[in-house]
Amino acid sequence: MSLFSEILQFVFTGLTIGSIYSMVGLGFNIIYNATTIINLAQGEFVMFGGLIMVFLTVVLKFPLFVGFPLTVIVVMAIGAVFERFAIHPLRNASLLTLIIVTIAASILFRGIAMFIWGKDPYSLPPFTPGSPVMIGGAVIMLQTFWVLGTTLAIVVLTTLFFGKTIVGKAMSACSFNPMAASLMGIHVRKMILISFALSAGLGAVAGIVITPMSLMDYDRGPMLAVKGFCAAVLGGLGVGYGVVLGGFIVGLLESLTAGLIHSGFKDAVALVILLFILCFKPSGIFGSEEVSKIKKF
Amino acid sequence: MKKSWIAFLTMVFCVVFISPGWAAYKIGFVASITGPASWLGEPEKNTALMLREWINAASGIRGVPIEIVIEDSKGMEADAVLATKKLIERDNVLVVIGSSTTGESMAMVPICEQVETLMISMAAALSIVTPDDEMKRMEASKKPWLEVPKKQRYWIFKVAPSDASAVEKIYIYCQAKKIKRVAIITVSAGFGVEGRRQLKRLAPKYGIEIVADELYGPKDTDMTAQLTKIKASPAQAVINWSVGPTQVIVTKNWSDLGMRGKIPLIQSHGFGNKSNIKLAGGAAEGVITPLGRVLYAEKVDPKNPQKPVIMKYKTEYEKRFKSDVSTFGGHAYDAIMMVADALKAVGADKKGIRDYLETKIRNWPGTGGIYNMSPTDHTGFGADGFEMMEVVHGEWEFAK
Amino acid sequence: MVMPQPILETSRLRKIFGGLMAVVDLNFKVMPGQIKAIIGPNGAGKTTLFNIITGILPPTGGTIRFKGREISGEKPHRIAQKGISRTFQTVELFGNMTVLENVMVGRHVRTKKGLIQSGLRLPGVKREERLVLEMAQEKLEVVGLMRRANESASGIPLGEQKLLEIARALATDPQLLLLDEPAAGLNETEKLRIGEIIRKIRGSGITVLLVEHHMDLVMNISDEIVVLNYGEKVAEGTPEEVKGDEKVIDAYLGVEIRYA
Amino acid sequence: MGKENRRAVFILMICLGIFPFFIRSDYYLSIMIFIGINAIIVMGLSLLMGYAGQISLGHAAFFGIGAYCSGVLTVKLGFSIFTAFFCGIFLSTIMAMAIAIPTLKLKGHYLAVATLGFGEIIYVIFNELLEITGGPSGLSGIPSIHFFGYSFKGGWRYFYLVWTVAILLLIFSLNIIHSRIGRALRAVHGSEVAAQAMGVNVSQFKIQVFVLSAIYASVAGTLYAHFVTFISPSTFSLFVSILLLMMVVIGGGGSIWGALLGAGILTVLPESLRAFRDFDILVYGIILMTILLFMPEGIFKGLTLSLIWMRKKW
Repeated sequence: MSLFSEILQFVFTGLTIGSIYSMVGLGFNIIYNATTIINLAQGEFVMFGGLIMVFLTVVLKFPLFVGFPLTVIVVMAIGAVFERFAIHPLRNASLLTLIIVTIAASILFRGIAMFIWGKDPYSLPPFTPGSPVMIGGAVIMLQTFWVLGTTLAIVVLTTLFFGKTIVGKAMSACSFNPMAASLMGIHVRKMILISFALSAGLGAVAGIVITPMSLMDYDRGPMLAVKGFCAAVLGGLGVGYGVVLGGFIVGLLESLTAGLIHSGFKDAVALVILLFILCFKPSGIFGSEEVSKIKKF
Repeated sequence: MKKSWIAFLTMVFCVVFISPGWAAYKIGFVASITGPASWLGEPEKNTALMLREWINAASGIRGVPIEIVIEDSKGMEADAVLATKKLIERDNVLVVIGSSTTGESMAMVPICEQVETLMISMAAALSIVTPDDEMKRMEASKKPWLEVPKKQRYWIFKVAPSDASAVEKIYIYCQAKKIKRVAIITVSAGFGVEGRRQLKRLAPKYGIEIVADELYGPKDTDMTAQLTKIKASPAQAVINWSVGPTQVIVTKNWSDLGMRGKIPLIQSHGFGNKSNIKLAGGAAEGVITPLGRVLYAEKVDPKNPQKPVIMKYKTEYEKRFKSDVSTFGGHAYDAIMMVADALKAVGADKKGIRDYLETKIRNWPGTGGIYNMSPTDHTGFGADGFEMMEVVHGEWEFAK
Repeated sequence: MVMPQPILETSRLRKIFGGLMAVVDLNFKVMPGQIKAIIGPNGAGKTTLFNIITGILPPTGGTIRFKGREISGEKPHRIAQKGISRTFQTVELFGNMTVLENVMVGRHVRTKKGLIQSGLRLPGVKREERLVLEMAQEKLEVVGLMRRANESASGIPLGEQKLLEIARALATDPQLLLLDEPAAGLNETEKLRIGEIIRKIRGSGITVLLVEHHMDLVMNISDEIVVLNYGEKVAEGTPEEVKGDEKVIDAYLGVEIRYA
Repeated sequence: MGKENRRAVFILMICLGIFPFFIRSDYYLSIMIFIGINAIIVMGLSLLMGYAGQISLGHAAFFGIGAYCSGVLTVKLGFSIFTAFFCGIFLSTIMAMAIAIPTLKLKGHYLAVATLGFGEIIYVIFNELLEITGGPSGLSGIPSIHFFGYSFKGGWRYFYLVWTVAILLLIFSLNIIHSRIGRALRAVHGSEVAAQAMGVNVSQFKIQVFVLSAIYASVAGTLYAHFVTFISPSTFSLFVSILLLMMVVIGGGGSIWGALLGAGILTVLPESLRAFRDFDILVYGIILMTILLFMPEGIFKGLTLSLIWMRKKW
């Protein structure tokens, strides 16, 4: 195996992991854009996505194309319920309290998941059966294409949603100045609800596509949330494409460090670079200083 | 009149204060039931529940029922400390069994030593039962392989095989297969680090060279990068050392990278759970691993004294909990049954139970192996507890 | 006659926001003991000027001298230490603290017990604390807010909040006090009282630089007036001179008079 | 420190002083010791968050630095506990400055991530420096504290040691809050521009308080290491940082007393949920949510408000 194909392999691995971080990061970003809340229960949406998909397709034997959207809808409902019963009643509390609420929610979600599914990990069959493909000496699993393709589709869809649709534009207006937004006739309450549902849905998609590769268990959420959060901040919270690229950067850094330097340091290297970048560009690589100043947090 | 009052009060006093003493033999049981090591704690807890029923259904020990007080240490040392103290102080247990992981067990050791209570750990590290200065002496020793400890902690025993035993079993297998260069890939958490240390220590003794040494985190979701490096190395086999979902991911990645048939994957004894094979789908085919006999009880030679024990445990456990038996639950089985035997012989005597374990557990067939405890060995068995097994059509078969 | 050194002097001071010139090559002087007013229509750059002088915004170009020393570009807390204090157009009180505590914060810059000394409550700390308290009460007397001392600062009426800001600024022992629209939103009696207080402050030897929209108040108490329009100085002089200046009437007073 | 605070500290001291005379159980004393250790860190965090308005997701790292300094220096290098203790404080101070100075210009989420990153790096270091820290399998055989020939082994002695330190730091914190520095910090919270215009050097105080809170955590780390006598990295992970943060918020961000309460409640709660065994995580989550939903400003504020309400009513 040549060095080239090795590096190619690392790059593909990095892109796959990075896709997941991107999707989790995008989930953070949507809620952040609408409310400036960092939803630390984002990882649990991913977990729910994976486990509900297992339940629907493996236990109930639903076909993939039914199970997929159904899972996303169920998790979106969870996100909406969470917003209605935990975030909405506290709309006047401090931001920190709201963030702690999301932590409490993540604990609660894990409790519920453990209650339903127990502690064992679950697996899904790959979406398309078949042996891996070789590209330039690197081995690429078919599921990798699903992950990358899904991420791409999500990025395109969210960009269109926030750039082109009225609801999307209205949503970003909410965080800058909820008062002004409501004076402009934007239904802020509804926007926040939608943002939670959307980001829950995004999490669910991420969970569904990675479960065939890396299994899913009730305790998987927090780590994904932390990585996704780092990715989002690295790329620049508030900037959709920045967050996505941030995810890929963290993923690539991790896999390249693991492959080329020392696998024990892979988490540390990504973080050191993150700290370094934050020192010089406090609002993230693609973030805008002006925007971060306007935000209250 | 007065006398009858005194008699009555004495009776009440006896009932209230003395009765708990003979009402049941209390055994404390600490396991990582929730948290990052819950896959260890879960079968251990199940086993404890099941054994309590068994023993009490057979009218207890010496006619006295046993009570197993189960506590969750959540994978955190501070919780293990509190759980142990609660068991000793509030529940007045005779023996503490636990916990599931090395870290938690290490945090419990000083407490049990201080109150002179027998502790039986279900974790693997030799340092649990070996005093610190003895460990230091062994580590300082220049011999290329692991020194054997000369003393053990007086009150502490363990029932899980030391990692070194599994490593030795693997290396003996490698020697037989003429494998001289291996790659190792380990998780950077307690189990993996200890395994990695033993793998490196013992390699020279068996004439084996480690040509790649890779690591990953306990919550990682992909190890392709590390395995790619190994694939490019001159390794003849790859040894993975981890527990939980990561070992399944390693298996899948190994299979996806097309390493089957070229660089065989040898898993640690942590792979000993049938659900791992199922989770890996077809990817686990050809994986080789040292396993305790409880996992393939049906295939064990009927002449082996372990056979009746493991057959009964396996069938009952699988019937009761509708899930596959694991070696970890077996550790709980061995610990509780040893204590039950000791109670049968000596009754509620803390020191007596300890002495019984150290002197009377000889050729004692358990699920993990045939135990031979002694003042210099509080584990009781070594590499002989394992057989090398291979996954063939989703089943364990003796590796050829 | 030798001219005394000006207490504050700007030369070619300028501030540009993006493409917008907020302050354009501004030269003006404040003499010690003066009450000087800056007037001009909304958006003339008055508050920006204050923010530059107190170091909250860095100037784009030019210099500011305080007592002959350059202070442009210094950090706000350093400038406060040197003896410039201010109030804010939009009241910036510490709403989470009492009226008295607000004034005590003003004393911060003249006290110096550090974290460790305070934490250990060394002997000097208690003495200093007592002095701070006395000083704060004194300043509250000056503006007549002593009876509100233990109320929450956010709970008192706007007029009194304005006075509280002045008391707080006085607590820093300033040599130059910048007042940003002290009379905005006040009724006639309150306005008169503020005028008196400003005179009293000047009487105690503090130079006052004032931004104000109420012309009667400005004309009444100021020694000199600077008129700004679009960041540029249009006129400077005594109230009488400024009143007579045609450019001023054009740019500002005309409008004001027409709508008054 | 006002009159009320002085009285409250006095009452707390008496309650704690007589506690071991009534409760002899080592188990309950251990819970109290853990509360004390957590309270020390949470008080520091409360100063940082409630007063200086900064969020740290990396305080478990300082907790760990204190613990590992004590552990490694006493076990591997034979230092005295005293020296090791101060080495821990020294190292934490240096680390805190190194992280505080460059990250000070960060605010909100970015600061949170920077501290999170720092915490994770320290965590990786604890894991990877096998020869020094023992890696993930931990470091055992840490001696119990004794000075002047007096051993602090045994529940009630250690209880008094931990709570003496905690009370001293409580008084120290209260003094700071009621000094010019506390006022300045609260002023920054009220209006940062006005505070600056009043001569408050905002960044200097932020650094100072960050360092102070790191020292608190380091002190707690030493006390932890010598109590449990075994340490491993998992005790100092991100999730511990988050738990500590939660103690501050549950107790009530803007008050040191709230911090004490938060540390107490979140340490006792999991213990009292032991009966639920597998489902404790579920019950724990529900309780946390309920507290946050009904007392969003923390239990301390919530209790105070309901006390006032009750007094009015009756």
